[in-house]
Amino acid sequence: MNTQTTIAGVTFKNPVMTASGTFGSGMEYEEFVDLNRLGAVVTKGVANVPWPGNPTPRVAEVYGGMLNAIGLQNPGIDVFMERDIPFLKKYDTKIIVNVCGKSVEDYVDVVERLGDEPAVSMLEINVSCPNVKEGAIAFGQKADALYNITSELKKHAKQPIIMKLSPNVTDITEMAKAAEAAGADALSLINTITGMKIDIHRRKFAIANKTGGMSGPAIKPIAVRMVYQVAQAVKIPIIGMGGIATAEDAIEFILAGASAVSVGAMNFVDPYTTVKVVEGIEDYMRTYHVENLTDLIGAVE
Amino acid sequence: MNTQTTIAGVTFKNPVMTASGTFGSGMEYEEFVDLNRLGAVVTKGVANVPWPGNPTPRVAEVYGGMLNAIGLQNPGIDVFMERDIPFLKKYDTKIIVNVCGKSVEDYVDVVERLGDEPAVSMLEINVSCPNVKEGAIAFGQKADALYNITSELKKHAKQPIIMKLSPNVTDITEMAKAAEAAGADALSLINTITGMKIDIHRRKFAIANKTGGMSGPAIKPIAVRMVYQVAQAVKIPIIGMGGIATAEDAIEFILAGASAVSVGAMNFVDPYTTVKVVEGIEDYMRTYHVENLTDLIGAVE
Amino acid sequence: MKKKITATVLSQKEIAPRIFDMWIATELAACAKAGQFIGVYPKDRSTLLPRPISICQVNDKKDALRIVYRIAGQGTAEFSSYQEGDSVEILGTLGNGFPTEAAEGKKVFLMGGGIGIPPMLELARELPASAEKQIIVGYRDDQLFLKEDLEKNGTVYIATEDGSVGTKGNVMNAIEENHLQADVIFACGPMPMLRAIKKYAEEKKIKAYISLEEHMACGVGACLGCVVKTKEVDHHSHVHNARICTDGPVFDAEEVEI
Amino acid sequence: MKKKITATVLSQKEIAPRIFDMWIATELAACAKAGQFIGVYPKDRSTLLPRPISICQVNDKKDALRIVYRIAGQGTAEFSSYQEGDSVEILGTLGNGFPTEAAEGKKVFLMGGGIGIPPMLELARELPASAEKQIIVGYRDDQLFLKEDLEKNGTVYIATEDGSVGTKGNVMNAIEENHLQADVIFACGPMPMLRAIKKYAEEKKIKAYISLEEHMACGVGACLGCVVKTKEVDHHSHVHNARICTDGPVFDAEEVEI
Ligand SMILES: Cc1cc2nc3c(=O)[nH]c(=O)nc-3n(C[C@H](O)[C@H](O)[C@H](O)COP(=O)(O)OP(=O)(O)OC[C@H]3O[C@@H](n4cnc5c(N)ncnc54)[C@H](O)[C@@H]3O)c2cc1C
Ligand SMILES: Cc1cc2nc3c(=O)[nH]c(=O)nc-3n(C[C@H](O)[C@H](O)[C@H](O)COP(=O)(O)OP(=O)(O)OC[C@H]3O[C@@H](n4cnc5c(N)ncnc54)[C@H](O)[C@@H]3O)c2cc1C
Ligand SMILES: Cc1cc2nc3c(=O)[nH]c(=O)nc-3n(C[C@H](O)[C@H](O)[C@H](O)COP(=O)(O)O)c2cc1C
Ligand SMILES: Cc1cc2nc3c(=O)[nH]c(=O)nc-3n(C[C@H](O)[C@H](O)[C@H](O)COP(=O)(O)O)c2cc1C
Ligand code: FES
Ligand code: FES
Repeated sequence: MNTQTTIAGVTFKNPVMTASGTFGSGMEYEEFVDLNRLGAVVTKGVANVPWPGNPTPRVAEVYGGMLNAIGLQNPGIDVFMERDIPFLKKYDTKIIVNVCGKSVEDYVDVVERLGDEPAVSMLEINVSCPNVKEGAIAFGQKADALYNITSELKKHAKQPIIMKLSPNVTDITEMAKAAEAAGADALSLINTITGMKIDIHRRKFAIANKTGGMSGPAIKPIAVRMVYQVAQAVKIPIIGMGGIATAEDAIEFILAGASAVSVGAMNFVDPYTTVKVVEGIEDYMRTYHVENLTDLIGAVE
Repeated sequence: MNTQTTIAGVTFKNPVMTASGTFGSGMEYEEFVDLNRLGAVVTKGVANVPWPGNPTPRVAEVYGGMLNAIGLQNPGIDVFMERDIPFLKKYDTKIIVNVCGKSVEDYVDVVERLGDEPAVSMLEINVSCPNVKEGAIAFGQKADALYNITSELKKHAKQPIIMKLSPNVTDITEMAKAAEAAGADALSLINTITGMKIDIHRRKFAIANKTGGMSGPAIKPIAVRMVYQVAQAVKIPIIGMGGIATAEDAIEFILAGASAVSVGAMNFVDPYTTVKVVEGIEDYMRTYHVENLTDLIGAVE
Repeated sequence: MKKKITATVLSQKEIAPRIFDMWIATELAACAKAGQFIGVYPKDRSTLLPRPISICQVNDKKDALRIVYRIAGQGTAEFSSYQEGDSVEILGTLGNGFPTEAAEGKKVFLMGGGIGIPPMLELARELPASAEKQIIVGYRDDQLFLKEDLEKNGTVYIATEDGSVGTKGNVMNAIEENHLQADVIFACGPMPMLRAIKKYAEEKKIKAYISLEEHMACGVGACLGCVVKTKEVDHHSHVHNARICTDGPVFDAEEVEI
Repeated sequence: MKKKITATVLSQKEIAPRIFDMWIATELAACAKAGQFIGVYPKDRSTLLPRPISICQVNDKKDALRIVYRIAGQGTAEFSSYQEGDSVEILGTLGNGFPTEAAEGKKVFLMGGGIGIPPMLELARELPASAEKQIIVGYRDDQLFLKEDLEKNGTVYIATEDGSVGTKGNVMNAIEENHLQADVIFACGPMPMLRAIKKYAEEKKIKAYISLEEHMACGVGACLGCVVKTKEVDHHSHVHNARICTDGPVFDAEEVEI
């Protein structure tokens, strides 16, 4: 049985990754999860300088999921390179760094810095965070803006780049095609869906930012649909995510066309989720006599 | 205490309606619910001729909700006028007829036929059903197409028209503004969000149509967000829906800016939901000493 | 009159691997009939829709219902954990039921396959005394759930897929092997079995009433989720698509295209 | 070492209207300390996140934890239905806890307001014998939950909003009315109370350790959901935003901007 999967020339021991922003840089989950068991750790978004993020409350629970408006609080690339990368290097897992910015220059800055670090296998470009006012999301909601930033980053990136798509669009395939045309090596989807919760007793927004990005099991059917649509529309590999709680969920994404999957909000609900998903995928492959994980990719009829 | 709400000159005894397609024409729920208690019955979509709908399976359960791809099966306007309207006229509730079509002419046809029936208070135009291949949804995903069909229907409609918006768009306010500019009297949102479910054991789509429209509590935060955004963007009244299960949910929509609300998929989960929502809104108004329901509309801070 | 009510579990036991037998006390039993079903609601709110489960038996006092179900997923797994005294929300009674009067003075087949067997028990109990009841049931293996109950209500013929008991094969093989004959058929089971029965009845020119399954949302005829293609225009939508939950689940085999 | 484990309910009772007192058997008790909290997971899967609840008491054998909580919404309502023998999933132990060594040989205020009272009990138990414990607690009315337990561990002063017992008003009024003094303060309660204490401690130039609350997702420092503004750059994100769940919930009042 071979659970390996390859994306843009990088081979992962299994298809299970952590969704950016839900696992820190692995440090906080080291107590729960043997990081060596993971296909990859995808880190929290990092910018060229520290970002303070949004005011609190930043998180709220909703039916079958949660809203967040962290606003990409992060220590900036300097601290990240000094602290988080060395930490992750200790483990036998791939490192994918999620990159955020407010302008193309911000992104280029970070991408160039990371180019010097061979331990980083791939870069995931977050152009789809709905919680940051300036820039960012605009790149993820307009096909031409996405094309431009992707091709610009490709000029500077030493590692393969994954463009992370926003689900808050009319036609996700249009975005996927623009990223592919601009040279993206892979796509990841979905980022959170913009939502809102109102406390009816206080008549106030549950999140200080008014809106927050929705994640968790509630969004899974939307995410699976988008992964399927994108898999039909482009040739580059896809990392699927959105509400994955179990191996069954992960397999659903893989059958829909994902070459790998990420576990996000469910880490908060059960810190052992990632490893359980790894084991459950193996069980499924054993039960159905699947020799290679890659045979499952896009295998829905 | 006054629970009345007025939309485009039509006054409803309370803001609680049934979401199109989830309540038939009331006949099937008559055994459970005293229809006189409802603000309005919004009927299943009706076309100019009978529509057979999609192949089965047409429904599937998902976390906190369901997918459907009924495909607007309906008996056509003739049977509807002869059977459903006379049935509904027996009750002291407003009648809103949901209209579907494949071309502008189809819609005009139905709208004109309904113009002869004074018992029908308003028409809700479904330009957002994601489960019908031809036409329909295109009107709901392109602002200019929405503008055109809205202004065309306004030329023919005797009753006020409500344009029902699709959530499957990048910017719902753009659609709302187009409908308003074209003369729509009100808006209703949201229709279902396109989703997918895969049966991993059979490796087949759970819905014959592959994709289905997602509804139920899982989509509520997305719906509330869109109602809020639209309420900020236009002046015409909004009927809010998407996952309403309780009076608390209904009030959340009203605080976000809805003048009325519809209960959809939750009718299937508890056939008494509508009446419970009516009663719960009264309780809330009593608890917080709200004299007029209209004081709550858009009252979130 | 359909209602959603809270019923009480009277007893529950596993009568075959992953097959559970539950009695519930409910006023809905008063008007329940063979071939009808109830919608059973899971309590876990991540899963919302009612699960359609056939009525397997109505007690003599008509204040309790028996259901027999297989664990198929999250909902039925939850139900199987209920114990005496637990509450359970149900919607019912739903569907049309079998036209038992069609059996008056006739030689009858009651055919059940797998988890389609349970409704045959109440049917056997309700069929007129004048009917000659031949109960033909198909199992996977030697886990013959409900066999004793059925035997009290007619002559039972068994088919098993693995040949461990009775005829090796399915219910059609059992008819053949036992040279059975009937004037009218009532059946419930998997689609291939129902298709075979429809064909058989057409060839023999006898009536067959078959109970169909489809994924449902409302269970009461409102959502149009659960349709089956019909030969004639259906009375509701006028488009050759009848609703299994309300126009069925029992149909004259001639009338449906399966 | 943090863990998510299944614990067993030992007892549960309502000790004031909508306030529940639950003992659970868990290995997490072995390293639990005052001011730490656990995440309690509702079973109903429509609601997924753990509920942060303070440790109110650790038993002497260190194999059970006591929590005291108010029904605030869906999760706590579910918890209140648990009975002896039920299982409950918990994550813990979380947070830093109170720096009890800071009380060595000092006159101490232990100040708790409303549902911030419970952690004061374990704190009173853990403070060094050399500390002089003045426990000042504020209630809404005469429902003085945990009063007897607290009295076993120090001198208790009471304030009630409605004036029914002790000082009418809040914990600050109780200090004034009783002319109390301290060298160090430990406190947990609503934000206005903590703000008042921070101000009081600054004026008196004494140390105050306050336990903060914020909506949380992960509880382990990964999501950055639960931050509080800090005077100095925080060590994790370097942006004056410390994580309440891991860097707190207890902070030196001087260090946070509330
Ligand atoms: C009229 C009718 C009568 C039935 N009677 C019985 C019976 O007596 N005993 C029995 O064991 N089973 C019966 N079934 C099948 C039973 O409804 C399903 O096994 C059950 O709904 C599965 O639910 P789950 O939550 O365990 O599975 P899941 O797969 O988790 O269910 C997910 C969703 O799919 C639906 N679903 C899954 N399988 C079916 C199915 N075969 N038919 C309809 N909906 C399905 C569920 O209701 C639910 O909405 C009947 C079905 C119908 C339509
Ligand atoms: C460190 C810490 C210790 C706490 N200790 C106690 C205690 O000992 N006793 C007690 O009664 N309460 C305590 N609380 C508050 C308790 O966490 C909330 O009352 C509880 O989470 C409400 O959950 P619910 O499902 O009943 O309410 P809901 O309103 O349904 O909860 C919805 C969501 O909001 C979160 N939430 C709601 N209120 C709060 C709150 N005040 N703080 C943080 N999250 C909240 C919930 O965790 C959940 O994610 C503590 C909070 C924190 C942060
Ligand atoms: C608290 C939180 C923080 C997140 N931060 C980031 C981030 O920094 N960069 C990013 O690209 N996505 C971020 N995301 C989005 C997730 O990576 C993921 O795309 C999304 O949550 C859907 O997956 P899920 O439903 O499994 O959580 C964040 C999500 C959550 C819940
Ligand atoms: C089974 C089903 C059928 C529907 N049919 C229609 C329809 O005919 N016309 C329409 O405008 N919307 C239709 N809808 C959408 C609902 O009216 C509503 O917009 C949507 O379901 C969101 O509300 P809910 O989450 O409360 O169900 C249908 C929804 C369901 C679940
Ligand atoms: S399940 Fe809704 S019509 Fe049959
Ligand atoms: S709750 Fe996630 S960092 Fe504190």
